[in-house]
Amino acid sequence: MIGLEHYLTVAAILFVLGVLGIALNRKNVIVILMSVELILLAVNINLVAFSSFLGDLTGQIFAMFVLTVAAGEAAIGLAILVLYFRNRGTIAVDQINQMKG
Amino acid sequence: MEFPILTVMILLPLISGAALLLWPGDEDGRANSARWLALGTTLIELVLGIALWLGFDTGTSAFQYRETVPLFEPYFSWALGIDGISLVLIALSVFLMPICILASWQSVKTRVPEYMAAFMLMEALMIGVFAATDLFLFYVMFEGGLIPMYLIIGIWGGTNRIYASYKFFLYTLLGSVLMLLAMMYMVSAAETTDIPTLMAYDFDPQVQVWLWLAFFASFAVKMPMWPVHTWLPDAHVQAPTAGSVILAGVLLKMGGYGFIRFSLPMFPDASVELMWLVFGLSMVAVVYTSLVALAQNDMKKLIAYSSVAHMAFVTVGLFGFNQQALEGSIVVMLSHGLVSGALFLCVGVVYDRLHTREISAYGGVANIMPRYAIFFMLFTMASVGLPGTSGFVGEFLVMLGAFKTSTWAVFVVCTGIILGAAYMLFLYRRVVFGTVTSEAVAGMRDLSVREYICLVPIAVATLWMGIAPNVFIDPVRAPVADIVARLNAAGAPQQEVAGSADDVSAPLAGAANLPARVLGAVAEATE
Amino acid sequence: MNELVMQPLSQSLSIAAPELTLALGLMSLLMLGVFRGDRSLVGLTWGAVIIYIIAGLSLVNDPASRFAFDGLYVADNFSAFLKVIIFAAAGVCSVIALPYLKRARSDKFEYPVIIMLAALGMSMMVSAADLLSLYVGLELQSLAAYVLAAFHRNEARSSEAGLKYFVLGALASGILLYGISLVYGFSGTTSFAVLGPLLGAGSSIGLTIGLVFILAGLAFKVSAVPFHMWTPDVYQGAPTPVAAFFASAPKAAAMGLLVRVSMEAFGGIADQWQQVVAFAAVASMILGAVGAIGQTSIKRLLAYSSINNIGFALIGLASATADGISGVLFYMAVYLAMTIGAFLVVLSLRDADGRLLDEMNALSGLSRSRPGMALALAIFMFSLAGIPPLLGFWPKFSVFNAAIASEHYVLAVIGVVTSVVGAFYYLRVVKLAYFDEPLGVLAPQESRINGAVMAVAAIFCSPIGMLAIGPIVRAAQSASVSMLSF
Amino acid sequence: MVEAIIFYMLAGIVLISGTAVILSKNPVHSVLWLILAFFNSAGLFLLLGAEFLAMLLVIVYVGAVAVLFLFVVMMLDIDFAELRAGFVSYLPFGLILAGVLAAELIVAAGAAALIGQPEMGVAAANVAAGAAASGDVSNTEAIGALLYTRYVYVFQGAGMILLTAMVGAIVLTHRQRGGVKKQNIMRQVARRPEDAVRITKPNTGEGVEL
Amino acid sequence: MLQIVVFLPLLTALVAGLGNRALGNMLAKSVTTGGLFISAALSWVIFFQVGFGDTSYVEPVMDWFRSGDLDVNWALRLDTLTAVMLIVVTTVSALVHLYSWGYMAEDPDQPRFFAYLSLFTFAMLMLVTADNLVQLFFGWEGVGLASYLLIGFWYYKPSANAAAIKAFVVNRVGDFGFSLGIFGVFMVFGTTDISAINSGASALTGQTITFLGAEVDLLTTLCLLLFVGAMGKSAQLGLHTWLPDAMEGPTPVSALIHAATMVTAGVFMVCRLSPLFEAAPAAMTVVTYVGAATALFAATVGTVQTDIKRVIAYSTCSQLGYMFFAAGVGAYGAAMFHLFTHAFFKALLFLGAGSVIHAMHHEQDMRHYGALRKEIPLTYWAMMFGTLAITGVGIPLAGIGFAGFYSKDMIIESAFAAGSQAGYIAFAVGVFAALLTSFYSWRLVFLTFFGEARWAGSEHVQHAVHDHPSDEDSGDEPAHPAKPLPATGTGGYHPHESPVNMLVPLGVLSLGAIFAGFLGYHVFVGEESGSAFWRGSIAFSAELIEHAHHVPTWVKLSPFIAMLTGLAIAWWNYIYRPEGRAGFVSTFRGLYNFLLNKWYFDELYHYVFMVPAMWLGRFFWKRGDEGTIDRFGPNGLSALVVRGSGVARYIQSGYLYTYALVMLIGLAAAAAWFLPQALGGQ
Repeated sequence: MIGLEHYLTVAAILFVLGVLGIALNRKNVIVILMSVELILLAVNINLVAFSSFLGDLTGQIFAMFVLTVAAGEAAIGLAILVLYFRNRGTIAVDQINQMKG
Repeated sequence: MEFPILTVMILLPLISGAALLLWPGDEDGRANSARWLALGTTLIELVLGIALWLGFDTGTSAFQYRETVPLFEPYFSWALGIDGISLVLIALSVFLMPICILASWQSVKTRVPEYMAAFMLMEALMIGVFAATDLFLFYVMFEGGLIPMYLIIGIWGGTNRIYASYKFFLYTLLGSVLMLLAMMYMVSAAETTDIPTLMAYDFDPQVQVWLWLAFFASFAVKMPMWPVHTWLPDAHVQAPTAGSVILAGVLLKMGGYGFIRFSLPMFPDASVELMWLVFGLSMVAVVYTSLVALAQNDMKKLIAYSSVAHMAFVTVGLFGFNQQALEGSIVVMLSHGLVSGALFLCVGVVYDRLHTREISAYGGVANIMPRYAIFFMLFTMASVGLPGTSGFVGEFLVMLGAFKTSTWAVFVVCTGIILGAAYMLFLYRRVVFGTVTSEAVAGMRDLSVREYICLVPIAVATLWMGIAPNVFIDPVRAPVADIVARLNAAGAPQQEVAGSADDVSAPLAGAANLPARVLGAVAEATE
Repeated sequence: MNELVMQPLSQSLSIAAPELTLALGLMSLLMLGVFRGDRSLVGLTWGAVIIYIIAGLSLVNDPASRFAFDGLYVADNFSAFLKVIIFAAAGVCSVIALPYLKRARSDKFEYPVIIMLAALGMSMMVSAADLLSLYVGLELQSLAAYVLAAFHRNEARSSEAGLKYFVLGALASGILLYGISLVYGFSGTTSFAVLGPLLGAGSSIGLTIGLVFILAGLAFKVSAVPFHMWTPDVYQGAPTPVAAFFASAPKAAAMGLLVRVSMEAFGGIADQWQQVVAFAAVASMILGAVGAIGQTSIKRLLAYSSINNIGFALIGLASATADGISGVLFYMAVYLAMTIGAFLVVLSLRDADGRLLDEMNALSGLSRSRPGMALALAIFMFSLAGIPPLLGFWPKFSVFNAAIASEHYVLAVIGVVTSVVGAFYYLRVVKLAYFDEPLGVLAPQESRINGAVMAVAAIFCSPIGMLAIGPIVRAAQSASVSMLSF
Repeated sequence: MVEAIIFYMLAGIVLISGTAVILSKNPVHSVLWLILAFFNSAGLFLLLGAEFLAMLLVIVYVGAVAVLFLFVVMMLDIDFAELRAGFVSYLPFGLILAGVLAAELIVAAGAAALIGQPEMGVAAANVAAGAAASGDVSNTEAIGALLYTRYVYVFQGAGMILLTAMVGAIVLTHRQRGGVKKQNIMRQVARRPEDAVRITKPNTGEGVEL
Repeated sequence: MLQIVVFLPLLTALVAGLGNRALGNMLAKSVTTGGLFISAALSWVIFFQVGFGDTSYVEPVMDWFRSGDLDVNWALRLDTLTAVMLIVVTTVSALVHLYSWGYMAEDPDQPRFFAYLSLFTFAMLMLVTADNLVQLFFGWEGVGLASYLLIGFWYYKPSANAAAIKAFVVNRVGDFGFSLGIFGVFMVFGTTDISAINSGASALTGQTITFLGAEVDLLTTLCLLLFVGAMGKSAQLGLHTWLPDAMEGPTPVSALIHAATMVTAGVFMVCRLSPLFEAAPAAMTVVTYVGAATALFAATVGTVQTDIKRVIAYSTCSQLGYMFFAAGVGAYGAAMFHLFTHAFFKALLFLGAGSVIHAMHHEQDMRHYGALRKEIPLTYWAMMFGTLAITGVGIPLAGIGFAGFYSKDMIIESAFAAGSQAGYIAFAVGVFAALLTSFYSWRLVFLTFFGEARWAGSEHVQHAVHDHPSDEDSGDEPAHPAKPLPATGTGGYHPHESPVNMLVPLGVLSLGAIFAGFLGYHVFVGEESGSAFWRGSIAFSAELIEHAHHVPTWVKLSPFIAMLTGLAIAWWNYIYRPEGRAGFVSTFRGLYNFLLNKWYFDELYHYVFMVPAMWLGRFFWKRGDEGTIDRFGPNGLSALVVRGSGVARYIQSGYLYTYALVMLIGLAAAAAWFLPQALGGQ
């Protein structure tokens, strides 16, 4: 029988992958945005797994809202990305450091 | 309801300061009106101060002129009131303020309204410090004084004013914030912010040590005591003349006032226990700073270092724990307020003419400015504690009283009278005596009428305080007696009668086991 | 199906009147804007102000029915207090942006609408009684904030700010969500009301990790160290009025949320998170103070200042007492005035050509060229530094007081010492304005309204503002009590 | 057993494609890997009995979000040759850190197994919801019932989020193109002869000032 | 009346000082001098009333200060001791005022000078009339101030300034002990009133206190502390260095302050507190030794000095030593007697020297004198009387002689009569010092008035001849301080006798030098008349006096023989065979230099105190304040903070991945922090 902990482990690894995608990637902002999606996916797996094992729908509802928000987030994120690209002509992560210190 | 004289004394300069900032007109006109307005205000304050004194009942230690408005509940109240100690210090403040305004009459040429406003703010806060009977109101006033002084040093100061102003501000701030925490603890323990109540409250002796140390951090910096004195020479050197006068005259007294108002009555056990620390630092301070003063080339720096030495007398007196020593400390504070203020004025007089504070640039001033030389001599002598001037009575009482507590402390501190004579006379000799060697000195003119008006009142006060100081001591007798009683109850060591070896105490012997006691307290507090 | 709804919708709606007002209002404004175009910006802005006022007035509600929407929403004094701050900040930040937007040719009518969306999100945040409503409110606010940060479209820095804010914000909300999922999974509930007593009985490792993640996510929003990294860059890059907004309302809202989550949902395991909050407080105070030194951009300096100040506010939370919480609220209220005032000064710094100046050097000799503004700036700086008798001292006072009362002595000592380090850089600003000579010519203040707002803020922060201590503190106390008696 | 095989297969693909997302040199490939991850996650959802969410994931995510990503990647017209998936210099440190974090999370997850089902959960407030989940109604129906009643507040909030996203995206990226002639009916209708025609009487030898 | 005596000089000083230039020289001089003569006249009246009547009272003036059980008032105490001091002070002062009319005639700053003189007199009178130790201290410091001002009167002279500061600071060292003594006295007696102290002292014999951590005998400690003050003021060995330098002041000042009055304040103080000292025998022994040592030391140094004023200064120092050892052995009456006579003949010597200097156009080096006997005969005679008095010329056993004969012999006899070891040593030293006294006094006379004129070598004289202003007025130091070898001849210079207003004081004082001893002998140190005279104002021991009067004859003769021997040596070396001196000097080069350099005290102090003080001051300033406190304190902290700021800004790299990483670190760390707790909690 596949237990809750299996799902949680998958989610945990996926989460860490997403985090790694953000923290270690230095070339491409789009991949960072995708990493964010991975994180949210991990969260959703968690929520749904819990929901299922608890027999409580709240988790699934929550996951639904996460999806909704993630869509909105993606839209905004991409919009900002486009804007940035227009201004700077690049989306390389290691060139986004006009401001520092 | 009575006339709220203390509130008026605090608010009047504030209103006046705001008014002179907003005064219309061109730059010259504003400057002029600012000067007159400031002078008028300070004179009214002086009159109010005199009225305050005249209406004061010196026979009691109770706080008088009390006003309490719960304006800032739940944190604190607008609570004012004075006892004799406050009275004399307020008197000192209002006495020096008009002189400061006059001293800046011509030497300050830029941003006069702002300058005067800063002084007005300063005056309000000084009176507030001495008149507050609410713990946090006191703190507010105490800390608030940093702002105008910071501006005074920073805007109208000398070449290295930025460094000096920062140092002044941050040094003193760092000292005070710990005190703030201690105050909070006290209020949470005693559940009142009323200073008179707290003065009678018995804190746990273990805790007292910590509270005392926190307050000490603040007052030691403010005094300033060795080794946290280094802000003072810089601040003095860079501040404009009037700034130095206020700094030396009143601001330093806040530290002493703090000790006598808070540390001693509120934490008598800790005071007794940590006496060795104060004595030790004071002893070092007197010798150390006197020697440093001896080596100075800058007039103001020399006087600044001498202030540190004089303040060490105050601390020794405060921790002498008896009537003479405590009263002596207060007299030293008053006297030092007058004398060092006057000395800074004296420096200011020649600085206005020559624009240098280097001692070597002067010499032979007596030839050119004989009247100036007389005043300078008088204040020099007062500074070295010549009997008949204010400087003597205080130092004498301090050492007389403290002798019962610690012969060592008095023995070492007493060397200050030798070294003090050495550096002050050395200064006087290099500046005033000798032959005129430089063209610039030869071109100086003697005191102007304005400068007379500045110096004569201080000279009179100095002599008055030297010849008949009882009028200045009378108000403080009763409050000091109360404090002494509390300290005695806490077991203040006093060598009273000869022959009986039991009650003879060697305070420094107690120092040996004290660190252990402090460590014990640390251990308990961290558990 | 309707048997699931325990509470009549009408009642819920009336309790949630402020949010309803904002939602309806912003949609109306949006429609108006769409039809009238960017010309309507000024009108919409003032319309927004009116809506904020109405929303604020609608805060007066019936204390008997504090929960709405089946426990997803709570209206108590705590939320009301914060909402007043939020609405005020949002209104002010809408108005003061007008001259800026016009000059930057970003005068789009959406600006007040997005601000209002953010305000709505924040309002939902502080009224959240459930992890779900928390999340939605937070995201609403965040998304609006991302847009606002990048609002100056032609400015690369603004886009960069938006991008950084977005990426890190998304990461933070991912962390937060992950934590929420764990908490939900290991407790079986998302409701604070249930979580509180549940955790009091004992916690599991999953809950603890979940708690850590939630706190981390919220720490990002309040820009507490080590989740503060976005702050300086975003403040610097974002349009100045937006930065002012970021420094004020969202900080207050996120802080409120953090407090509510900590105290209500995780109140039972306060001893666990207190240490982390205390650490974050200390780290924020130190880093904020230290990082600000040597900055050349005023906005960056203010960003570090906000980190620094959040550290102080967190002391109140770390003490986890009613006094501490009221201290936090008090802090946020006063901080709002100080920071908006300071940003207003930055907004007013323009060179002779009208270009906005952000360099510290621009402040040189301000007291000569613009004495009034310099005075205001000095008041804000001394106030931020926490020097009595300025008002900014008192929130610090109250949180330290709480720390002392709850025996967090070390925290308090570190706090006060850091405040001295902090004073160092605030003094630098005053030094520039007062001690130095003017470098160039500054353009005169172009907006009377901004000037008036600045003056009001300055008076509030000045010692005169001490008269407001009583009312604010009492309100904050009743607010904190209302939440703890939950 | 079958369930286990399916789980491991789906989970494996999710993790592999997740890894590939962040490792791909070409962003287009990343998007495609992402889509794969979504699909397999949807499979996991199905396994958990959350069919509505599984569908949602496929339709909303794969259908909209992922395509949006692709769209943007294409639109930005990035020089893919330049865009290698480079990593930062502190890669080893980052990996260790990630390992620590993953370990922590897995320990937390393992706790779920250790203590069995979190029976302490399912508080009173959720009983009704739970009943809906376990009852005779379908997953979708149950969600729907809750969504529009109990969670109407959040639902509306989500609406606001989408509104924000919409307004935000427009305000950030929408550009008014200059030089495009648009029909303005109001102006056309309101046009009066006086505006259009000017009658002048020029003298001989003098022009008309327009 | 007493108030007039005391405060009239203050009043005149204020008038002259504040009026200064507005008043004009003449008026200032007249006011001050007139005031002093009135005071002097009244003092004599008082003296006779008190000394031979039975008036003795304390006259309160006003409150000074009060603190707890300390109550200090301004009050004038009058008893025999005071009365004696009154006449000494006012008489000498009045005469010096008068003398200064002539001596200072050319000085532009005369009002200031006379104001200072009168101020000094006032302070001295306050000192001697003090009813309590604090007022005594006031006068004590007041005379110090006046001394400082007068030594530095020619403020444009660096050497005068240095001497003035030295005088003040060295006196402060004494005051340091004196004040500690006062504190101790107050601690023990609970009062500073002199009569209370004196009457309470005997009860405390043998008690101890803790002083500086050590358990010490109470009264001994107090007396020694007080005695340190006396040593400073009276220039006793160790604290004597200021006195010779004080000769930088105008000569009348030297006569008044540094010979007749101020320097005797220490003796006065010991006598004033004699009951206290009596109760502390150990302290008395110390006093004796110090006095004897000083008498010997100063006398030895005096034998080789070449500056006429310095010779007299060391002589003063030596005579003060006599007074102290007299007091030390308990012969307070003898000490006071010598003080009294010494005031006259020493003032006389100084004023005479001033007259010589005046005549020699401010030349002070005796090597440039010689053969002045004929040029300035009146001065010569005055100096002769002074010398006869100081050397104690008289007819032994017959009891007829000059002033010093009575007083000094009385001291020497008392020392012997005391019977203690200290007394015998003091006696021996006293006799030997008498020999030296005789030698240097006669040496002075011989060098100055006899032999051949050696004026030509003097720059001052040359200046005068070439009509230059004198050095003293111009403030210029000679370009080459190394004096040229004594050249013989007049250099064309004609010394002139001093004006009459300088000669009158010389005359009056000569009378004193001749008759004071004879007249005062019975009064001061008579066996019975003495105690009737002092009437308890000092611890007058009739017993001791009686013993002293009945010492063996050889004891009585010994000072006389010593005197004769000294005279003979002086005559031999300076009249009979002056060329023999060089041989002596070259034979005892080391001793000579040792004496010439005043036992190297100044050098010693310079290297032990001055140099280290300045070095320490600089060290504390540069290394302490700036190098340590500031460096590690404010500056160090701020540097640390600034460095921290650099680190913070470095971490704030601007890169997204850095930011994300920091967040992750925070997250992982927080989780790691909790994990053990949570695991443990399960």
